[in-house]
Amino acid sequence: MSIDHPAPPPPSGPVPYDKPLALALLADMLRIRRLEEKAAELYGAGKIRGFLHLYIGEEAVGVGVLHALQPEDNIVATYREHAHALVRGMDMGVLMAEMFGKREGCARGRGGSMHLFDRTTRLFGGNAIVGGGLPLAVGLALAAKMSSEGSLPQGNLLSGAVGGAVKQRITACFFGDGAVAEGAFHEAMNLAALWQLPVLFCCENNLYAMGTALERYESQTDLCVKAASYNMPARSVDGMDVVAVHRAAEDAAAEVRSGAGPLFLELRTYRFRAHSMFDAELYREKAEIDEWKSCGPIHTYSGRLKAEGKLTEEEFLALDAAAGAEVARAVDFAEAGTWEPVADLLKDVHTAVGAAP
Amino acid sequence: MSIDHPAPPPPSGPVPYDKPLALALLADMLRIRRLEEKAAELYGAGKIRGFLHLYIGEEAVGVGVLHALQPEDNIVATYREHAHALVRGMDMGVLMAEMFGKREGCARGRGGSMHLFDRTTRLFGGNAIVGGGLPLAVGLALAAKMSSEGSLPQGNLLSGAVGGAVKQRITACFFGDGAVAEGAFHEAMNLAALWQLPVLFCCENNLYAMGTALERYESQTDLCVKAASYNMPARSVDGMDVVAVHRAAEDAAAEVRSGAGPLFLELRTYRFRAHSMFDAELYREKAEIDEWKSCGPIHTYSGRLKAEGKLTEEEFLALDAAAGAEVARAVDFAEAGTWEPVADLLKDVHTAVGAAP
Amino acid sequence: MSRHLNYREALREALREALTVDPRVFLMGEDVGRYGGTYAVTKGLLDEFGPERVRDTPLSELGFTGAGIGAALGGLRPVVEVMTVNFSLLALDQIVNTAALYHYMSGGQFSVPLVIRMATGAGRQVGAQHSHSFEGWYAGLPGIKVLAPATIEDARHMLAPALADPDPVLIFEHTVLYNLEGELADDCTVDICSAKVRRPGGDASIITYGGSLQKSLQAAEILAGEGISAEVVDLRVLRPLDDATIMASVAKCRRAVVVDEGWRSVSIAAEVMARIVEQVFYELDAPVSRVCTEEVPMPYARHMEDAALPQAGKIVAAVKGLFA
Amino acid sequence: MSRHLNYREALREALREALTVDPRVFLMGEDVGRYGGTYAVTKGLLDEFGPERVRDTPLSELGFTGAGIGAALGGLRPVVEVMTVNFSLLALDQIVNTAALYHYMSGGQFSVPLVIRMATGAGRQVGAQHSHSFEGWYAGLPGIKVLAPATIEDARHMLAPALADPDPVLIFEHTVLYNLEGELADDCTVDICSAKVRRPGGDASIITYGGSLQKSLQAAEILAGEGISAEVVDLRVLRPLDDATIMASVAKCRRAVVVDEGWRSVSIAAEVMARIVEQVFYELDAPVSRVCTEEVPMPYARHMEDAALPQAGKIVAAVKGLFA
Ligand SMILES: Cc1ncc(C[n+]2csc(CCOP(=O)(O)OP(=O)(O)O)c2C)c(N)n1
Ligand SMILES: Cc1ncc(C[n+]2csc(CCOP(=O)(O)OP(=O)(O)O)c2C)c(N)n1
Ligand SMILES: [Mg+2]
Ligand SMILES: [Mg+2]
Repeated sequence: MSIDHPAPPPPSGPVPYDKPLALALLADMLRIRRLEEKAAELYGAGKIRGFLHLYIGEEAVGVGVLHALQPEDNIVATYREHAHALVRGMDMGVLMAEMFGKREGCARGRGGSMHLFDRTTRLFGGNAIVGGGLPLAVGLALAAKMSSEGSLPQGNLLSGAVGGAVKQRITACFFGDGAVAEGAFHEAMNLAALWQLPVLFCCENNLYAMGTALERYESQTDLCVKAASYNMPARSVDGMDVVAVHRAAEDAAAEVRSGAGPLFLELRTYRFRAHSMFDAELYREKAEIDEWKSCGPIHTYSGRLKAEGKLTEEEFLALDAAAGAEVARAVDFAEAGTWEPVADLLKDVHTAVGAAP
Repeated sequence: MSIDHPAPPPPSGPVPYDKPLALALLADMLRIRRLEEKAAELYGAGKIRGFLHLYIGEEAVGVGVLHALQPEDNIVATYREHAHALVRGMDMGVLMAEMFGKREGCARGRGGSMHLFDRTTRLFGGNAIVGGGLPLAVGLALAAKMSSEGSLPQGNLLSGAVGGAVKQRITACFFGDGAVAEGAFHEAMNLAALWQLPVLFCCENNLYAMGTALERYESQTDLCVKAASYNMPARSVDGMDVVAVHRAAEDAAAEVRSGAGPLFLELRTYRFRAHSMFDAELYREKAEIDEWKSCGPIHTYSGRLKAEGKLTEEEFLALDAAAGAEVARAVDFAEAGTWEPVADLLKDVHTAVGAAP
Repeated sequence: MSRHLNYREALREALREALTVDPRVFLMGEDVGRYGGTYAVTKGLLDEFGPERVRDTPLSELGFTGAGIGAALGGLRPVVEVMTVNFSLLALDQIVNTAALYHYMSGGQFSVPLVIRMATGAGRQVGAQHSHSFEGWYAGLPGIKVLAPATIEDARHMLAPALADPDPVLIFEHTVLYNLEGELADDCTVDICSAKVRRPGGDASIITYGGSLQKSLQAAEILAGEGISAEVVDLRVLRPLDDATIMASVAKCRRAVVVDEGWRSVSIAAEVMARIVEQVFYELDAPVSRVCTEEVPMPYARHMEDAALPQAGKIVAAVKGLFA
Repeated sequence: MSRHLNYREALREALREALTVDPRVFLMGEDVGRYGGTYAVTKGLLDEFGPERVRDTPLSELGFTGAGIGAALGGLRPVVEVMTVNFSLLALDQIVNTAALYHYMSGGQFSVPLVIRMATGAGRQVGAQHSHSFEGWYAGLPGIKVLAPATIEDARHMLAPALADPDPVLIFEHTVLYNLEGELADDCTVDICSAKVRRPGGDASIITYGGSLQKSLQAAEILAGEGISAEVVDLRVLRPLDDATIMASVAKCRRAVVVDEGWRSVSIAAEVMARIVEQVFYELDAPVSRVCTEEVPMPYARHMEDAALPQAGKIVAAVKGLFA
């Protein structure tokens, strides 16, 4: 049986990190995996509703990139953003409560799975319009650039100054391969490159936009060529390898932060699950999924760590158990959560007068 | 004084055409020039109103491309489309009447200068939304391709079969450099390339979008690189040279007609007049305009023809006089035209029942 | 004779019939082919008609909607699917500035025989960006027609006249209706110009459309139990509105409530109310009232979404309010 | 003390002041800089404030409007100019799906203190694609505010409170007003929450806004000559509507005409009529009526454009119709 999209060889080679970082990356991938497996189960049980998009298979991308960023950086994500919220530091219980629609959720239960927001970690959504986050990221970067260049008092910016010294805040914008076809992508890329804004464009290329494979909707499937058409540097990275992603993201973030302008990272990955909970997966072969699963980001990475002696099976099991326990606590928290009173329906349509925007 | 956008060297070299074609190209450029000079005057006199965009300086582009096309081809143009309507075969009187807002105009006076339409010559507007014509052209080409491939009876298509044999109809889509920044450009380019549609994309790059110079709004000013990012072949042509434009367009049209998919032509030109009648031209140097005028398409071309002995001064004057006389007749026709009765205001909001669409 | 089927199947049958009887018809949209349609409406049609006639598109709402307009101008009969009305905002420029204006602006030379289908509405907890009801905006546009099939019959039979129409026709399918089941008479035909009384009554008119029809019928049933005979008018066609049917009902009942899932302000409900005032003011025994969606971005949580939307209970209360 | 200036100058002064007093404010849009603004509103500001604060953008309405939202979220106070409301359709997705929903959808965490200015309306023979009045669509959107300055005073003073507002505010400037001249009192201030009676009267309310205010005042003048005292209410704020001022006028006059340059169906006029019915039905001595633009794409020819638009004559006739 021929496979439309062959998987890359499983990632290999040394892991150039000390143990704490090496395990932190693994731990976060496990946390995402366990959280989402649970979410799928809870969807079946009717606890989570609406659209639910899982990141399973793509963990190396979010974990690798987000570990390369600073707390003051901005994050813009899509409807497939549990990983981003979690790694960025959102409490898992708060995340789960949001998916339950509870008042204790990050958005008081108003957003749900697709609309996770977190002011403290500068997560600007959770956008369910494909491509919709790209212009937003450009604007966030413009604000950061204008303020870091001193034309503006840093203190005026959301959440205050970035440390004491003027330090460039960058904006990481995550979006899928499907978004590349949208006009919003084109307009945002041009603006960012034209104005040399500190945006790190992170294209999570999982080769499909819902049921349509990349080559069936893009006339040019090499997405780095797209970046070139905006005079923007671009790199393609094996998104199944958390080490490759993390290193590429560190380099890229440093360049962007240095004022070199925006940069485009193509992170080649694969979604192991259906697009959402309504997808019969008529459009791809089981064999293709299986082949990609064989280079799954968690087991290949943990295998490498073990081979290098940086991880024991006990440590792995402990991390996994911790993730499982965290998920269980999160579910308990969400279950114990409360429903926003119906009387509050109209609250927050507008910003309350006197609130600091 | 330094000039932001230096003009190319004036076009030179032999004109590889027999006399009738050589003079036809000149005659059409003169017709456009005289028509538009008159239009500017009539605008001042209040006979023409609304927005009026002149093509003066860019004549070689429209004339060169349109002479390379067939009557069965589709044309999609912008608000700067007097040339396209005229060269395509619209009667100058009808065109002028439209600009006067008279019932005898091509669109009964409803469209005005920006919205010239002509069913018989397959001119699909006259679109005043920058980039708006691009998706339309893709669809027209899709219809042409689906019917030429025999899946559809040709007779069903607008204005009937193309000759006896099945022959590929192509769609020439004109748009400005400014349109390249619009999402519509990106989406249309991708669709045309993905589906290998017979579209000839004709970018009239006059280096400015209103008052904003290309390098001030595009991060990548080589527009052919943009086409590459859709896997589409592209060529850049001296749009001040009607010979270069015509030859490039002939080759391009033949390729597109042969089924090779879409093609992108960048036609580098310059507008000698203001963007519209409301433009104070604060954004460019007079010296720059003068430099470009020195390689103006009409006098350089007529100079070459004279040098080759293909044109005498008398012939030139005769062609110019004929253009002038045609303009005078057109003005008379428009003046003698009638006003659409106010009672017809609501006519044609919908297609009359029974009309063949 | 009649058959039992659901709304989704009825839509699919209509599409299959159109593809079969007219070689100019083709479908185009995101995931209409291999995926089988987001709401499974087009499932199976790719296998039956092939990729030329059932075209998956890139995520380019503006581009492929515009391409549909061009294809219509070029002599085809495209049926463009925009996944939901929310995403149609990205295509709006082409729908307004090209499709709707084209015939008039060209002095009657060109027509755009295009059909655009889209899902609309809330009720499935899909949040603020996926739960809009913008059909009211479209209903205000000269040059197009706007349909809102709310029954199996309309789902099955509105497409053919829409395709026969020489101008752009937009069809809004409320997502909660896809699983609606019902009987379809073999010999039924429908028009795309009239409103229809779905339940006759004499005391109050409930004027509605789309996803609110079932709720209105429930409300009428409840009201009947309380001795109020409500007449339910299904607008069906949101542009042009069938004033005659609306006014006949209101003039008869002398009281009316308009039910519309759009946000209250500047809504179809407002328009119907304005027309009632213009045309049958002196027949009214009480102010016309309306039940619309509360003016909030749609919340995700079920109870909040329920609270934001029109519901049978609110309709009942509004009708009773007419007698206060 | 007062000064004489025109609407365009008043807008420019407001922008200059905003740029001067708040370093977070910047302007962004097509040709706002070097060209001097399509309608010359921003002329000179580039020289005064430099290219960082007066930013020319590519032709990318969706992109730069979205960037404005992002910049607002990032702590700046952008004033985005969309050249005309027609082109705002290209940016609508960002305005609706991001700007308007953001505060609510994020559970109140983030606000979008963005101002978007755009030109609207017809009357200059610029044809079907450049003559729309879509402010009614925006007026139906929860999460934003919509202003329509129709006087020199409002042109000069609405911007500051709009910028002070923590949420998105859209400002619609009717193109025929740019050359309007008038006196501006030195000490005047305005709010962005109330409608205003521009001419008091007692027999009929004429409720209007934007480009139709002058026509309504002319109509009132003509009517006065014929013994009918019309009160002209300028809505000023299209969202949220100031029901109290509207209803006070209608309750007093007992008759009302709504004048709105939008197309008739599903318009602001319809909304005002619906609210009048809901709130002061029993005070009415005649059905409310409206004068709107005819439902056609705007024709180019002057006499046809005139015929399509609301005019003083039509308003006079409508008011007299209330007494028939
Ligand atoms: C503008 C818009 N069009 C369509 C959709 C429906 N939709 C949601 S996700 C999706 C696929 C997006 O694919 P991609 O960008 O590759 O991201 P992935 O889901 O693969 O992570 C589609 C079509 C949408 N949400 N927004
Ligand atoms: C979508 C849109 N945005 C803005 C405008 C206003 N506008 C009209 S022409 C023009 C400049 C277009 O430049 P270009 O595409 O280079 O064509 P040119 O006028 O130079 O021929 C602009 C900004 C418009 N008509 N449509
Ligand atoms: Mg994808
Ligand atoms: Mg140009």
